[in-house]
Amino acid sequence: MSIYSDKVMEHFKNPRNVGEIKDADGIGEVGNPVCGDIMKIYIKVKDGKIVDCKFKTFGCGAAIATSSMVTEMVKGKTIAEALKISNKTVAEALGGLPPIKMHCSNLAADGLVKAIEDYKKKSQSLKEKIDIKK
Amino acid sequence: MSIYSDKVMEHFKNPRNVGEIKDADGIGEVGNPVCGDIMKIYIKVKDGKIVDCKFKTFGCGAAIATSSMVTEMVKGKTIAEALKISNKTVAEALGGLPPIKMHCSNLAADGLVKAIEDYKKKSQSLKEKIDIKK
Amino acid sequence: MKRIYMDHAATTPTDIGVVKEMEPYFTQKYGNPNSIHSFGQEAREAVEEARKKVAHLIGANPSEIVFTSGGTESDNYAIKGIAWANQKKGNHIITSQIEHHAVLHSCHFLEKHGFKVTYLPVDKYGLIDPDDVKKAITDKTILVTIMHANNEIGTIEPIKDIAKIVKEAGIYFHTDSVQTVGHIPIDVNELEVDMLSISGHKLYGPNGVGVLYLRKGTRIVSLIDGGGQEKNRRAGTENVAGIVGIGKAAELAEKRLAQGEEDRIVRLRDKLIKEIMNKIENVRLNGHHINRLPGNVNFCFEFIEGESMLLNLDMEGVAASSGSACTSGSLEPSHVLLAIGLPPEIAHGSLRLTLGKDNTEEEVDYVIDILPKIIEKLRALSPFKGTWEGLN
Amino acid sequence: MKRIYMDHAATTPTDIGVVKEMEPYFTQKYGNPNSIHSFGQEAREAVEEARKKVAHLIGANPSEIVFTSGGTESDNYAIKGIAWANQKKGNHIITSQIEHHAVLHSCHFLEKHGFKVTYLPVDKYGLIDPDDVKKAITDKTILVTIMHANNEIGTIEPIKDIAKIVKEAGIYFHTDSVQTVGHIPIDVNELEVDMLSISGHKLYGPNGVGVLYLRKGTRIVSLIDGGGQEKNRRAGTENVAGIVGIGKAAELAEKRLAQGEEDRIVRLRDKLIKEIMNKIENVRLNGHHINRLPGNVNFCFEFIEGESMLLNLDMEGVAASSGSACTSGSLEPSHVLLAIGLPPEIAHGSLRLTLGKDNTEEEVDYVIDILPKIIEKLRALSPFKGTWEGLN
Ligand SMILES: Cc1ncc(COP(=O)(O)O)c(C=O)c1O
Ligand SMILES: Cc1ncc(COP(=O)(O)O)c(C=O)c1O
Repeated sequence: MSIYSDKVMEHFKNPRNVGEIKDADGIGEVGNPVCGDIMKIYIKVKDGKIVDCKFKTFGCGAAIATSSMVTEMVKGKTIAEALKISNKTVAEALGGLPPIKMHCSNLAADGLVKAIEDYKKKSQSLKEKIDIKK
Repeated sequence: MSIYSDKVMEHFKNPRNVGEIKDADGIGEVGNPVCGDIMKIYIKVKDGKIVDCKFKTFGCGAAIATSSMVTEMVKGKTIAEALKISNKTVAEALGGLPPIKMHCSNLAADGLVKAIEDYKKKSQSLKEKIDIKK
Repeated sequence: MKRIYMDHAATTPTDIGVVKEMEPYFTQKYGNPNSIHSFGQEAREAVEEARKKVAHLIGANPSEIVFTSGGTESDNYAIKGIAWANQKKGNHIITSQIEHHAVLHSCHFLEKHGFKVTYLPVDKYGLIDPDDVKKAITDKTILVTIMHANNEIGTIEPIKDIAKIVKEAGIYFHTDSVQTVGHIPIDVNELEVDMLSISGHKLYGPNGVGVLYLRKGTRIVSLIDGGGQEKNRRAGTENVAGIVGIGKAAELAEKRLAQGEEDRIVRLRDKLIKEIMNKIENVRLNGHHINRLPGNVNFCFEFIEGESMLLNLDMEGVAASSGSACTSGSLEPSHVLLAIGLPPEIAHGSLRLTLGKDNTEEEVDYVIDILPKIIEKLRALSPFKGTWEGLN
Repeated sequence: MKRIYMDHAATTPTDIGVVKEMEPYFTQKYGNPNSIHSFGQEAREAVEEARKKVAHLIGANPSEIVFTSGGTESDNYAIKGIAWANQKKGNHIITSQIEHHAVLHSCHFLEKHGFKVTYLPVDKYGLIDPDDVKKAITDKTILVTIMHANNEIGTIEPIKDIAKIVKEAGIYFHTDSVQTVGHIPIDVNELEVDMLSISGHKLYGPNGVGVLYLRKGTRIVSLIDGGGQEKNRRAGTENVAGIVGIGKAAELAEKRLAQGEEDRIVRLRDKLIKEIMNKIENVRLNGHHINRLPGNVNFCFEFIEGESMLLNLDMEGVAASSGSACTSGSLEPSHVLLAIGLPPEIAHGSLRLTLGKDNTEEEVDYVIDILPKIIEKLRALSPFKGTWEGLN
């Protein structure tokens, strides 16, 4: 018996893709330590596809499991596809979350979006830099 | 286990001196059917002594037991001695009554007093009658 | 001596199946359901399972079931909770003169705090006239609370008709269903009630646990504040074993009802009533003949007092009760018996025998046999002789 | 897997001796103690016997013991009851910021009804300064309610000193003693309290039963109205089995205290504290070092969150708790940890281990062994690396 589904507990026990990506193409951070949740999502992009994704999370079981899940869901996806992942689809992929957790700890997809935005900004400025050089 | 002492229950189960005295020298009635207690005490007096005493009671266990007890206590006593019997001494003779019963159902001694008053009045008027005749 | 329990309206024995179900929650699955560890979560699961069972018995949604400490708390919660939460809308409450003290005294409390209460009368059978409810409603009325069945005289009130009137007026309706749930079929949606009180120990569940059915959307303030238990509707660590117990009791009650237990008890009740009325003079049946709780028998025997009957019955092994004040030490007899118009001296002679699932016909026959002798014995002690006019 | 329960502040298992004592009152001696027949009277006797036992544990007179449905109800009753009964004298109440929600939310309720409440701060150990109480008293103050020991951080308050001040001012004093009764010696006359709350399930008794000690002469209004049970102080059919249970639990607690159980637990507690502080970095002990409940251990581990610790401990068979909001789904962490001055991010990393009578040194050693590994594992997941300044 647990407050979480088996799937959540499985991800919590064996979180996938824990860590940082040193030369990440995008980094997204959501949450607030004051609220008890901080998630940091790292992505590596190649030819418009997310080829690697890692996370570090300070938070409860739901925060850790959703982080783990989102990194797993996103790998191999195009940016456009990745942007379709929402907090809700992450929760669904985990077999649901307790109602009280849906809002406070289910932020991983937001973290991913932020990582993608960061990637876009970086590649934009990189492009700009290259444009300027040209 | 009972709300009453063994002594009370014994008197309740086997009430002494139940009944009426046809040619009673004094009859005392206390209580009120509205309150759930009516006691009627009959006495027979000879040479200043109470030689017989009977009762009829409408009421709870305490009412019946105290009625029974007072009839037993009073027999053979002089009028003066009988007047010393109080509701409290009746309750004590019964090994005590539950606190809530001390006031509402513990009236038998009052009934006795009324019977004695009745006797006094009767013998007074009898004396007066004799006096008049004389 | 064989002991015969016929005081099921006062309390019922806890079903052995209920006790069995409760046992693990004392020494094994003893977690606090609010704890996230496995001890806590197995307790949580048990609580939610019980909630479903109680909900099922009365046709409610599990989320509408709030566990309390008993029928009295449920009544207090419903009445005071609605009053405090809706005082801006109005300060008038309608109830009846024959409610349980849990309802009446909650109303008295509110009267001290600026609320007005109408106490509707009943007819000689103890029935409330729905028309009286209608007439009593004002634009200040925020709550009507009328019991489903009376605990003393067993009369079942026309709750459905009353509810219709109350709902049409857009007012909250509460019913004290402590004596009916588990004993007759009940559906909260058919009855159209917003709130309904249940007590564990009246339906073969444990003591110290009850339920307030609280229709979704009901605007109420909690009676007991604290931790956020029961979705902020009733604070305090859940009485897990007790809740499991009332859940199981609900399940078993549903089964019994489906098996026609109600009819069996009605048959015993009617035999008891008929035979006693035949055998004893100067007796009257209190309450309604037909709209009556299956197990309820309530007589008044003239010229004798209730407690003395109870003691004699107890000496013969039979447990019963009385509306005589002497059982409680006050002078006023039962407010219910007075409300149906009995003079106090008659009300003092009341005897209530309430049958339950374990009573047999043999037991009923035994009571039919001994009761007349007891009445005779006590009448021989009584100063009244077949008439109240003048003592003999 | 061996399961180790270290969440005794949340709830305790019911002692097997307690359960044995309760059993007959479900299916055999099931009478309603207000009934005069023998079923009722044997229940009545059991209730009064239990009352004596509880009274004895705290040095009270049995008539001053009122049975309730638990600690939460006792707190609500004391606070709201004194408020309603004494509102003509004044409308001011003093309490502390670290009280249980049963106290705080009762105060919030009263604030909506015209009462003013002062919430006293505490120092970094969670101690209330009796001088602060003195300063807060006004001529409108009718009640001071300060807990005996805090349920989260275990700090034992200087109740005796506070009571002296409060009594001198002629004001009622209530203490929430839910975490202390049965765990440390208590005498209501030595403490000079007027009211004291007890909860059955915190001292190896059953859930759903509690006590309010109510000093003779205390002017109070009941919280739950109805039948005249508990001498008109708490209505509702008595939870006989529960009351018998808390009575037995009180008796057993008294025995344990006499046998020095307190010292044994303190020794285990101190070992656990010392070893964990030695083995793990960036940890702090919450609460007072000496004025502390025998079984209470409360740490904050930086950079990780409480619930994730609990889940990991649970996976290793250990039941514990946390003041992290994540266990309750809100965002704010424990008001107690904030009141002792912890920043929210630190408060989120709290872990409470509360030892009980059945915990062994072996179990403590096991926790000392596994906890550092869990902390290490979670910190490896954490974006913070040994500092809160900037993420790594
Ligand atoms: C009609 C009715 N309402 C309320 C109650 C109170 O229930 P409880 O004893 O569970 O507090 C009772 C029984 O005592 C009852 O018969
Ligand atoms: C200090 C304190 N007060 C009150 C309570 C409430 O007690 P109960 O759970 O019996 O309602 C608790 C425990 O939850 C507590 O620890």
